[in-house]
Amino acid sequence: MTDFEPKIVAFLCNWCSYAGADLAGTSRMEYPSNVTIIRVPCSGRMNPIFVLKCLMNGSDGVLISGCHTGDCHYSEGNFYARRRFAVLKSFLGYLGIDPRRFQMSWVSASEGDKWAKLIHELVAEIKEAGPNKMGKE
Amino acid sequence: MLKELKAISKELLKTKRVDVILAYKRASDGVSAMPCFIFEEKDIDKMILDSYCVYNLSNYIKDFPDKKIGIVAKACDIKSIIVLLQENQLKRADVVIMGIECHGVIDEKRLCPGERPVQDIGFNEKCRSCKSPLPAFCDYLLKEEEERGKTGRASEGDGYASIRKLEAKSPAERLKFWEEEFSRCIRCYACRQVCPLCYCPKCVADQTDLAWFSRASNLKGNMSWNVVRAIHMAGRCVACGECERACPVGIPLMELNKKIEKDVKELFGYEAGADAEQKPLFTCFDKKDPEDFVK
Amino acid sequence: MKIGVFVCHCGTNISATVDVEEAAAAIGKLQNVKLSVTYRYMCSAPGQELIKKAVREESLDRIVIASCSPALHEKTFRKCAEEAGINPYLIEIANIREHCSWVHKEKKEATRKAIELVKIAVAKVARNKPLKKTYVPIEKKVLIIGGGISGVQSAIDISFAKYPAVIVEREPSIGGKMAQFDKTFPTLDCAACILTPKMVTVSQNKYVTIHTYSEIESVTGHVGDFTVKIRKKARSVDLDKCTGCGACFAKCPVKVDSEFDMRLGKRKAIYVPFPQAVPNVPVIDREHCLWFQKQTCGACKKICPFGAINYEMPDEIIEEKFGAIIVATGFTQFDHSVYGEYGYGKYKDVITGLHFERMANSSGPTGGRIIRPSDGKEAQDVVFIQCVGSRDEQKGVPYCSRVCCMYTAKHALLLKEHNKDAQAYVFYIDIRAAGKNYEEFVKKVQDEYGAIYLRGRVSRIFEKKGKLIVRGADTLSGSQIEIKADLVVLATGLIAQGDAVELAQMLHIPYDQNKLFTEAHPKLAPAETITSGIFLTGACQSPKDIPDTVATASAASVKALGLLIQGELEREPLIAKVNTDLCSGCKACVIACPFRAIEMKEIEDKKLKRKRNAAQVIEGVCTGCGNCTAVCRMAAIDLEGFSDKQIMGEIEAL
Amino acid sequence: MFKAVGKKAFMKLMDSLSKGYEIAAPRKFSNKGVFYSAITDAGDIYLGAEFTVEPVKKLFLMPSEWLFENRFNDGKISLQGGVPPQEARKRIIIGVRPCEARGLELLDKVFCSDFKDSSYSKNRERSIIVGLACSKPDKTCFCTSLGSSPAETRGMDAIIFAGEESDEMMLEIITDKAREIFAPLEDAACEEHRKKLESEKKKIKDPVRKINIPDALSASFESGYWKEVSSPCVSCGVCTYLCPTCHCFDLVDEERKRLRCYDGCCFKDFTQQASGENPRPTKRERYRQRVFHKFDYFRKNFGEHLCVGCGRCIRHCPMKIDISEIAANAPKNK
Repeated sequence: MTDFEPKIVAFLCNWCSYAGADLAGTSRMEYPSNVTIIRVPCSGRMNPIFVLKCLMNGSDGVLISGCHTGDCHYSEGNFYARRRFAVLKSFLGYLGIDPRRFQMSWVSASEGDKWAKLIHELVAEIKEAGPNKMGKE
Repeated sequence: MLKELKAISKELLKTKRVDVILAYKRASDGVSAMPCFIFEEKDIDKMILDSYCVYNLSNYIKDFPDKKIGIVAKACDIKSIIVLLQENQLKRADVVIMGIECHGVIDEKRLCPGERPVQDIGFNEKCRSCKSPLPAFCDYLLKEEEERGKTGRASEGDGYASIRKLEAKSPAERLKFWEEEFSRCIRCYACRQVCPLCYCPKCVADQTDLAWFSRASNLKGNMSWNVVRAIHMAGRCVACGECERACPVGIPLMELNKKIEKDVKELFGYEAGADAEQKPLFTCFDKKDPEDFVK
Repeated sequence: MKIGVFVCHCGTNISATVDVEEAAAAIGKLQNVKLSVTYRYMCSAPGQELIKKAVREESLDRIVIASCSPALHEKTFRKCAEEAGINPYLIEIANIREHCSWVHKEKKEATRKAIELVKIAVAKVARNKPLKKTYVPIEKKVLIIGGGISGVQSAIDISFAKYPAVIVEREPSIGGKMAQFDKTFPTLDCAACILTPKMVTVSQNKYVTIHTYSEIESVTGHVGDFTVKIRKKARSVDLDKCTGCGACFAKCPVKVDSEFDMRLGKRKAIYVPFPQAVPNVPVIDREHCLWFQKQTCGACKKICPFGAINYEMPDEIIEEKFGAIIVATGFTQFDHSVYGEYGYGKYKDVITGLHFERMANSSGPTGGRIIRPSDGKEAQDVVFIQCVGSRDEQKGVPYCSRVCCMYTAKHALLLKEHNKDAQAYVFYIDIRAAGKNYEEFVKKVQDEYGAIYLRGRVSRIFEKKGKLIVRGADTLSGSQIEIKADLVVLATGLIAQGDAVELAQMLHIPYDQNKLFTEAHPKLAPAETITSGIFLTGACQSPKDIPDTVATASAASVKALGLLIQGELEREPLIAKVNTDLCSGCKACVIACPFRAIEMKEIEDKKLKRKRNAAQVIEGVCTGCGNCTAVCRMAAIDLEGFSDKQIMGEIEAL
Repeated sequence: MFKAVGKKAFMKLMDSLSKGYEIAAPRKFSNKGVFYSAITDAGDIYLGAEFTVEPVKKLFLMPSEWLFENRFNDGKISLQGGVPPQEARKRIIIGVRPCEARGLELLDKVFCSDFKDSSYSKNRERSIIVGLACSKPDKTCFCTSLGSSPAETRGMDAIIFAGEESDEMMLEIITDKAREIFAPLEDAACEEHRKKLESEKKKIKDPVRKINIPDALSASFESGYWKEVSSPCVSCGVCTYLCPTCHCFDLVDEERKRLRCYDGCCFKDFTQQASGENPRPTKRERYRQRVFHKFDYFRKNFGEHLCVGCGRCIRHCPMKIDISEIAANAPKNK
């Protein structure tokens, strides 16, 4: 699986994680280009079906990233998201979908380094997990 | 119990306390039961009560908007009524719940072909982990003539044995298992239609303006539908087992619902249908909710 | 649909790692893309000109800019689009700098990803809808809850801008706790002398209305349009007729402990709490008044030359509309009876700081003498105990009340000034004197006024031969010490008002585990709450001394004024919308909305030919977080600008 | 002509045939039921009494199939595929029940008449139907009420008689197609066999319940009867999807593909119009439509009822609704 380049989608909340990824950019921190970022206002905006749709469309991995709990720009959005996706994550695992394929993280606007590090790990993990065969028909 | 039920129903209809009573009658095969809706006293004699009365009648509540409804309900069925109240689909004043003592209903799947006596048909899976034969939340409590004890079938565990077995398997095995199961799905949506809590005016599966997931009954489409269905039941499913019973191709849907039920219990200590006052699972949170899965 | 894509070189910031020409060419082949060009600096004037020109010539109807983060130039390009005659919400930004060229080195890869990012933006913009900013009207009046120093200050600031303010104070007079103080640290000017002029100013200000002896009954509505019910409790004295001559309470035969004087002095059944009260109109305490208890007496009614006394006066409920609300409900003293070892209640001569304030006050119950309540004798040795309730997670509150160190130092000083032979002993954990001239003040008290500071806690207080034996540890010398004291003063902490939670729930503002109201952001929005249009000042948010309180009062006022000064409230149109056909009325969104921005409304369902309830978004309140869209199983509620269609489109484009 | 053959020998033949032919037959999945499946090992073929859940229809009219896909390359749109190319291979379908075979004939009236549905007719042409007489009809069956019977051979190339207990089974060859594939088995056209067969046929004919289905229902159209009988219906797709003759479909565009998938008149949205109007707003209209299509309209158009009495819709209805009773008891007037 060495030549396998995974396709990963990352949904970033506008206020923390997206800004965090921006900071990684302004600080010129290099990380793999496998991750495509989609901007959402808040992790609370994330509908479980979005994640499912990605996996069914053949994405090898999905990441949702928001503000650290307590720092949500909308004060509570990420608390709701956390609950919602705790259930989804466990459920996908139960169906036999590799748990590494769907992950969640808190990255603040000041954690550009964390973002870069996170992507390095994520890409490595998904490479291990291998291509997502789901919906490749 | 049946006599008592009829008497109460008669009273309810006579006094106009209710406009209609949701009950059971004998089906054309002369063995199984089917739902019946009684508007007039004269029809009360159609009513039956036995271990063939499997169906969760609360599914029909949405068929009678703006009507006062009397409903015959088992302990498990009543939970779904509670969720309907919790989700504002029903006013408490509009429903009279006639809770019936139940020591298990038959497993229909093993009923056809050919009639067989109850004993060797065996009881429905859901009844094996039933906590109490006596409904708690009801207006009338109908007990059987002779005392049968409060055991239910709880002795047979919490009902999660099969879940744990699946959890113990490897991801690859689980995926294979579910792919096989879902491959039979024909997208007839019986699971949805018999579900008392699938009351959405237009299910996401039917929305055409935006196709949320594939209609095709291939793995992709079937997987999507079954996952979305289960996720939309999270913290709501009361394990009445109707979806699995209705599924013509025998997909073990309760193994999905119960997994989430189990998780939600373990993660948030949340139980569906426990209390009409509690907030729905995903409309609230606890700052202490687990987040070890978040990086 | 004609989408124009504009790829920015950003000098070499992008073009160095992304082959912009190759990218532009690839993008040009996408469906609906009419034009795809590059330019050195899209955000520059000529860059924007290029965009406008292209829109004109190619009659584009949607725009994608592939450049830096939207955080930097989204607004710029929205404006540019608007000038080009395209709805500003029909543009999308593809972030190919921060998220691509700056984080990837390998040109082929970076170019591939840049194209990917633009693809997504194209897919999204194709599903954008033209949107209009929404405007909600504003009721140009501010409600101030609480008439203490912070409420009074807010009222003054707001009236200064010539906007009407209404103070609602539950006590018979405004002034709050500060009115009870004798002097203020560290300057030692007399509290009354600096407060009462302000009280008079507001009372005479034509922009300020004051409802004393009144409470908030209910609050509904939202920013710009709050509807508030105020209960004016029956004062039994006509505010308009009364001149405050005082004949009535001179005549009143009933004597009652004065709350204002901390029960150290007496007042009548008809009374003004203190001489400088505003309004200077008495109130009848119906609990004790003979007329209300036994239908006898009626002396006040007889004596009043203006016929101002009215025993039949009922509670009155008035309803008013406000555009903004300032919460200035202040604090209450910590109830230290939990500290049995300090013997409060058991020993008359164990008192609190506020008792001391009244005693020290020359117009107070003791005429300014520091005495032992038990026998009225002048107090010589006085022990002050700090952190009573504060910084004590077991029995009290975890936080520091911030003012106790200072007011205790002040007390020690005042003690000496009132009786030069007296000696002050102060038990403290550590001295917190952060503030202008605070540390200097404490030093002065120790050096010039000989107050003895003992670092340690008091373990027990008991009575012996008419003296209070205070037993405690001096952790610095490591010795046990016993002090024979005439008087013990407890520096009780500041805590939230008993009914703070009810008010918070009425206002839909959050509060913390100590029932203190929570600010919108601890650093960047200390005077706001997350509920737009409601602001915080003073000790109801956290313990504050007078300067801080006055500062936050002005801060809150400015925030409120900033709101009122706008003709209408402009709101970004990126908010939730309900499709009532799909809504089942399950209320999930209503419950899950962090901003209470969704309400239920009865609608006529044409399909079912009956009335039913459906959700409705309150435009002025929705902040566009989108939480509702995710909790709605039936996808009946969607978020403009980040709609389900747009996001699903982006995913499909991957 | 007839052939008698032991089950083993038959299976052996099937295995050898599976080289030249695609073979589909009922297969039993423990506690899931019996399903038509592609057969690689003849040992999987199930010829017992239990009925398949889905009718043979699904091998001709798939629950969903891609019709075509539009691609957008270099600024141009192009249509790909059309109907996905069926494998040209001939196909033998074993164990088709008489009712299902009749069902196919009825479907032919719709898909292979003046208009030929390419995908359906292709599947028809390539298939050889080897029927299976019902040794033990189900209590929900009522085929004899619709001019068929458990041993009816209409629409078959051959039919198997296999008593569950006896190891030997009998084969009645009807068409040349069948004669060709079963050539390897030697004939057994002696009298006793014929007799045995006849008695066999009689034996299994009788237990089927008889319902007198009316020729037309039009009189009852406005009757309140339909509201009453439809009230237990939960508007799912079980009856229509599992019906050997129901053939309504819906065209769905997904991303760039056009999809044809089953649809059913019992669904709420079946007649939903873009305008928001729905001519069949309640279960009454929808269920009545189903019954009328089966027992009134179709007969008017094609001379036969659109029902073969297989009993699937009764057997699998989550709410035990019995269409045969409902049709039989329909009022003769308003």
